[in-house]
Amino acid sequence: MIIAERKPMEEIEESVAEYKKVLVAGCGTCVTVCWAGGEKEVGILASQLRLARGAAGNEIVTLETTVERQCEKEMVTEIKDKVAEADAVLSLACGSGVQTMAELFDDKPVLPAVNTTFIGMPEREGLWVEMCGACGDCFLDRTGGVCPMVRCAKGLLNGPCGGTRKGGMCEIDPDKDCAWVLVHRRLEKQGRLDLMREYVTPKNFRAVRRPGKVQAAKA
Amino acid sequence: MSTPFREILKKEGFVVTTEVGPEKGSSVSKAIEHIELLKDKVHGLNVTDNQSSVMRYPSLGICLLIKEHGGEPVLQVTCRDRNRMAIQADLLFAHSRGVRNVLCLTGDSVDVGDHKEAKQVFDLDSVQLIHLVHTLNSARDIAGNELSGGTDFCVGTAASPSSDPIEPQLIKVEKKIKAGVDFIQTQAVYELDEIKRFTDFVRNMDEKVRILAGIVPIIGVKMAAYMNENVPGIVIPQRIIDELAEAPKGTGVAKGIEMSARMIRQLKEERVCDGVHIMFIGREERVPEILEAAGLV
Amino acid sequence: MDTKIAVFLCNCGGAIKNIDFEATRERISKIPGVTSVDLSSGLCFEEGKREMVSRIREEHPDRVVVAGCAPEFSECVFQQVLETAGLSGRSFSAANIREQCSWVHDGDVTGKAVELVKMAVSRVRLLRTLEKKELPVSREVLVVGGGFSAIGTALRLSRIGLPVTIAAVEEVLGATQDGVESFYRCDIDTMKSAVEGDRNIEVLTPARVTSAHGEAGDFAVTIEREGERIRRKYGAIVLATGFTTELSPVSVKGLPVVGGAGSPANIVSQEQLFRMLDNGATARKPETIAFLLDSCDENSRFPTLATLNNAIAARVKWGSEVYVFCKDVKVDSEGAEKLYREARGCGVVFVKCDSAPRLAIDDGRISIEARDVFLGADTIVDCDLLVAEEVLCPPEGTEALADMFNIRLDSRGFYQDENVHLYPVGFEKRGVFCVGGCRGDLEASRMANDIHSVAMMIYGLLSSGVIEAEIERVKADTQKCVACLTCIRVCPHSAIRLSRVDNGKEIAVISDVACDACGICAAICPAKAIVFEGYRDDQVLAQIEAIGES
Amino acid sequence: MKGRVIAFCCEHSAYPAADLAGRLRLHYSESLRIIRVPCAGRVDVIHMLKAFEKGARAVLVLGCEDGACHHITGNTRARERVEQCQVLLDEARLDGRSVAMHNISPNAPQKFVRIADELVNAKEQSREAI
Repeated sequence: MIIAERKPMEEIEESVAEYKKVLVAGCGTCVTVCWAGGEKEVGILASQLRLARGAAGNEIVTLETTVERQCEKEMVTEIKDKVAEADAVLSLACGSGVQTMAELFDDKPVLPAVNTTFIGMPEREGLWVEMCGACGDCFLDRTGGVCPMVRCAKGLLNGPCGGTRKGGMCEIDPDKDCAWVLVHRRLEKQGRLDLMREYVTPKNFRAVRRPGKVQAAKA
Repeated sequence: MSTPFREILKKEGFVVTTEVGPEKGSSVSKAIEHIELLKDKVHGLNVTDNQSSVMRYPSLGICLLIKEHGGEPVLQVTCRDRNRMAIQADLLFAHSRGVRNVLCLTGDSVDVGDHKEAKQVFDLDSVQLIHLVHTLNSARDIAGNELSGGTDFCVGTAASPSSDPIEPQLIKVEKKIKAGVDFIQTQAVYELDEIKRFTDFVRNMDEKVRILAGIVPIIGVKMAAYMNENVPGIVIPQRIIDELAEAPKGTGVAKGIEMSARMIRQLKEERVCDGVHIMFIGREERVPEILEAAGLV
Repeated sequence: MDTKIAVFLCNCGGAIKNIDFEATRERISKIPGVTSVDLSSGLCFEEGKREMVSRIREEHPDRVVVAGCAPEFSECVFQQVLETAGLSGRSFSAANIREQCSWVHDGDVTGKAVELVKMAVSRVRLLRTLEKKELPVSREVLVVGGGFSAIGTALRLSRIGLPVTIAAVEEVLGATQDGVESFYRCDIDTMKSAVEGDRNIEVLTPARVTSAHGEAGDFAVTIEREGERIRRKYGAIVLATGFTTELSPVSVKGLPVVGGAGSPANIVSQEQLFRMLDNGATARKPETIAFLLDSCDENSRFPTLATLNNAIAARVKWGSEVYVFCKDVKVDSEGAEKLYREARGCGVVFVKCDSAPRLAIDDGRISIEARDVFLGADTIVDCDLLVAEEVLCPPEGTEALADMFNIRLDSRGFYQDENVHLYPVGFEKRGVFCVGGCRGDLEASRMANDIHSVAMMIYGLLSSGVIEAEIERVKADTQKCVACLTCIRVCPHSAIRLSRVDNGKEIAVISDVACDACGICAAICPAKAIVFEGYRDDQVLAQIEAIGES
Repeated sequence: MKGRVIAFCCEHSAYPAADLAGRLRLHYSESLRIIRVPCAGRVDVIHMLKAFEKGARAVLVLGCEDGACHHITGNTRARERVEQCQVLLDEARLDGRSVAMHNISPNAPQKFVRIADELVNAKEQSREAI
C-alpha cells in the first residue's frame, strides 16, 4: 500500500493563500488506511484551515469530499461539480491521485496536501514501514522475502555494511533492523543460507524505465 | 592560444571552441594528437563527460592533458554519474590543477548509452549544478561549509534553440542565466533565424552572456535522416539535405565542412551570435579545415 | 414530517430554586420541533411518571427531553416511562439543569438552563431507535486449568446449574497439589471426588486449548487431547491456570548456587521442606534452618504463608533453631497475623534486613550475613538448611492463552484483570474470566472469593439462555469501511473482526454482544465509517452547534 | 457561543464528578458546557476543532484516572488526540493551550471544579493580555 503523511500546515496554507473557496478532497483508499487523507483527515484539515484563516481575518470557504480512488478518472469525474465550485482543489491523495485530478480538471490548480512517502505496511496501529521500492526487478526470492533495496539504509545487495550495530540494528538508526541481519535470520531458519552466499550482480535499474508503464496481457 | 577563456569571452571578438572526445580505454594517444592539432587554433577545448552515456576515459583526465600541452580546457560536467559530493570533489581537484572552465550539463539518459542498466544519479540538475559552481567560487560547499580554498570557475551551459515546444526550454535557460553563466553553447543549429531568436532572448535577459552556436557538420543524407529521427532538439532543414544529395559520391565530408564554414561566416558577419562551438565527432582532425574555410585561422 | 419533541421540565420537588421555569418554558417552546413543554415538580415520583406517560400518549411526540436532575440516576427511569408510553427508550435525552446548572451557579441560571435544554433538543432530534434482540447463548462453560481454583470453579458452576468442561494440561486433576494438599491448604481429594460424581462436569486431561474465537455466549473453542481435536461451543471461559514458583537465584561470591547446576542439597524449596517435615524423610534433623523471604519479589503473600507454616512446623517437630531473613512479613492474608504471632511465640527469629543477605558456603554449612535493621548491626547465622526465596511465575502457556483471547498480561506475565477494584475476575473481553493464582499473588481464601464472584458473573451472563443486545448500536458503514483494521487493532474489548459481508467485501464487523460502546473506534476510524448511535458525530456536533444560540 | 468552555466528560468519571460537584454546591464558571460522552476515547479531534470554529474559548477533555479507564485505553487515546489537537491549533496560529486533557475520578468533584476554573481563568487572563 502507498503510504503518505500530511504536509506541514504552513506549506499547505501557503499553497492555498490566494484562494477563497477550496475543495478539500480525500481519497478512500491507501491514504485512508494510512491515516493521511481519508474522510477524517479531510474534516480535520478543512476545519484547521477555516480556523487559521478565520483568525487571520481572511476567511476561507471549504468544501469537503472523499473519492473512493483519486487515481481513477471515472471516480474523480463524479466530483466535477464540486471542483467547478471551488477556486482550487487541495488533494489529500498520493501523488498519483493529485495528478489524476490535475489532469482531469486542468483549468484548476490542484494542490497536494500530503507527501507520498513509500510503499509499505503497518507495523502496528498508526505506524507504517517501507517495504518495497518498486524497482521493477524483484529479487525477494533470493533474500528470504526481505528487500534490502529499501530496508537497508544503503540499499546494499550483497550483505550488510560494516556498520551493523550490536543486536543487528542499523548503523544510522538503532531503532531499525539491519535488513541483512533479517535476511540472514530468515534464510537460516529456512536452511537456505547458500542463497545469501551467491553473488548478486549490480541491479538492473533499467527494469522500470521512467516514466514507468505496464501493459497487462490482452484479455 | 593561452589567454584564459574567460578573458576571451570578455573581448569583442568571435569565440571559437571545439571538442575533444576521450577514448574508450586507457590510451590517450589519439586525444593528445587532437589537442596538439587544435589547441592553438581555437579559444577553448571542450572535453565531453561520458558522452552519449557511453563510458569512457574521464573528461577531467583529458582536461589535465590539455593543460599540460598548453591548451585551454573546458571541463564538461554532467549530473548523470555523480552525486553532489563527487561533483564538488572533482571540481576542487580540477581547479587545483588549473582547469578554469566548467560546462554544466544535465547529461544524456543511460538508456541511450552502453550501460543501460546503470543507476542514473541526477542528484542535481544543470541549474543546480550552476548554483553549485558559484557556491564553490564563493569558497563554500553547497552544504554551507567553508572551504580552505575556493574556486574561480568560468561557468557555461548548453541550450537547445530548436526544441519544440521551445517555451519550456527558454524558461530553463532563463533560470540558468539567473543562476549565473558566462557563456551558453547551443545544440547543433542550422537555421540562422533560430539562433538569432535565441540570442535575442538571452541578450534581453543578460547582455554579458556570450552565445556560441553549436556547429555539427552534416556529411551525408543518411546522417541527416538519422539525426532528425533520433536526436531530440536537432532539426536539419530540407535544403541542407537537398544540397548533400546533389553532392557527388565520396564528397560528403567536404560538403559538410563547406556548409558549416558557410554558416559560421554568416554568423560572424551578421553578428548573429558571439561565437561557435564546433562538434565534429569522430573527425576532430578535420576541424581545422572548417576553421580555414570559415576564415577563422 | 418533522420530528415532534416533548420537553418535560422538572423542578425536582422545589430543589431547583433559582431557575425561572415559566420563562424557561416560554423560551423552550419557541425551539423548532418542540411541540410541548410540561412543568412538573417530581417527574420521577410515581405520579409524575404516570402524568408523563399520559402526556406522551396525548401528544404523540417522537422524542422526549427531560430537563431536571443528573441522568446518571434518572435516565433509566425515564427510558422505562417512554417504553411504557410506547416510545423507544432511545428517543430520550436529558438536560442536567440541576447538578450542572442550578446547584453550581448564581448569575443567569435560567439562560444556561435554556441552553442546556437546547443542547438536549438538538441531540434528541437526531437520535435513531435501535432494534433489541435476544441472542441465544451456550450455557456451557469451559474452565482451563486443573488445580484448586479450576476445580472449585467447576464445582460451583455445576452447582448453579451450568454444564462445565475442565481442560487441564496435567495428566490428572490436582496434580500440583497431590500429596501436599495441606501445604496448599486445600482439600483437593474431596474436590476431585466431587467432580468425579458430578455428571454436569466433563474433565479433559491432558488437554490443551489450541484455538478460540467468538463472543460472550458464543465462543468456538478447539481443545486438543492426545492428538484428538475436540471442537466445542461455550458461553463463557474461565482461565484458572494457577501459578508456579521458581527459586530465586542465590549467589555466593557471584556464583549462583540455586537455579544453577551443582546446587547444594541443603538449599531447598518451601515445598521440599514441607515434604521433609511431613514424612520425616530426613535422616538428620537440621539444627538450624534459615528462610529467605521477599528480598527480590514484593509479591510474597503465598511465600509468606508457606514460610510461617514451615517455620512453626520445624520448631515444633524438629526443635530446630529457625531464622527468617526478610524485609517485611506481609500478614494481609487471612490468618497470617495469627500465624506470625504463633511463630514468634514458638521461638522463630525474624531478622529484618533492608538488603539481600550475603551467603557463604563452607564445607556444607551455609553462613548467612545480613544487616539487622533493628539492631543496627550485622547478624551472622550458620545453618545446615537454607530455604530459598520463591518467586511466583505464570505457568507455561499463559502467553498463548492470552493471545488467543486477546487479553493483556501484566509486567510479570500474569493475566491483567480489567479493573482490580471493580471487576477483579473479568477481562475487557466480555465472557472471559480469570480466577486464582493466574492473576497473581493470591492465597487460598482469596481464590475462594474469586470462585464465588466468577460464578455469580457467569450466572448473570448465561443463566437465562439469552443475551439481550441492541442491534448495530456501533456499526461500520459497509460502503465507507476500507478494512484498514485500525478499529480492530484499537478495540479494548476485542469486539471487532474482519468479516465478509453480503457483497463479498471484507469490512469491520462489530459484535453487538462484545461491544461495550466506548466509541474509541468511531473516533479513530480514518474513513469515518463507524457510526455509534447516540454519539454519532452529528449528534455530538449538534450539541456544540446549540451552545450559545439564542 | 463566544467565550464558552466546552468540557467533554466521560460518563464513568468526569460526568459523575461534575454531578457530585453539583450535589456539593461547588460553584464553577458559568461558561462551562458539559457534553456527555461514553468514554473520553470517543472524543474526536474534529469535535474539538468544530467547538473552536463555533467560537469556544477553550475545550476540556476529561477521562478516567490513568490506569483506571473503564475502557482500558480510552483515556490514553483521548490524551493523544488532545495533544494532536494542540498541535493542529498551534499550526493554525491559535493557542494550543486552549485544549486540555485531564484525568479525574468520579469521586473528585473538587478536582473537577479546579480544572474547570483554572482553564477558564487562564483563558480569561490570556485574553486580557491580548
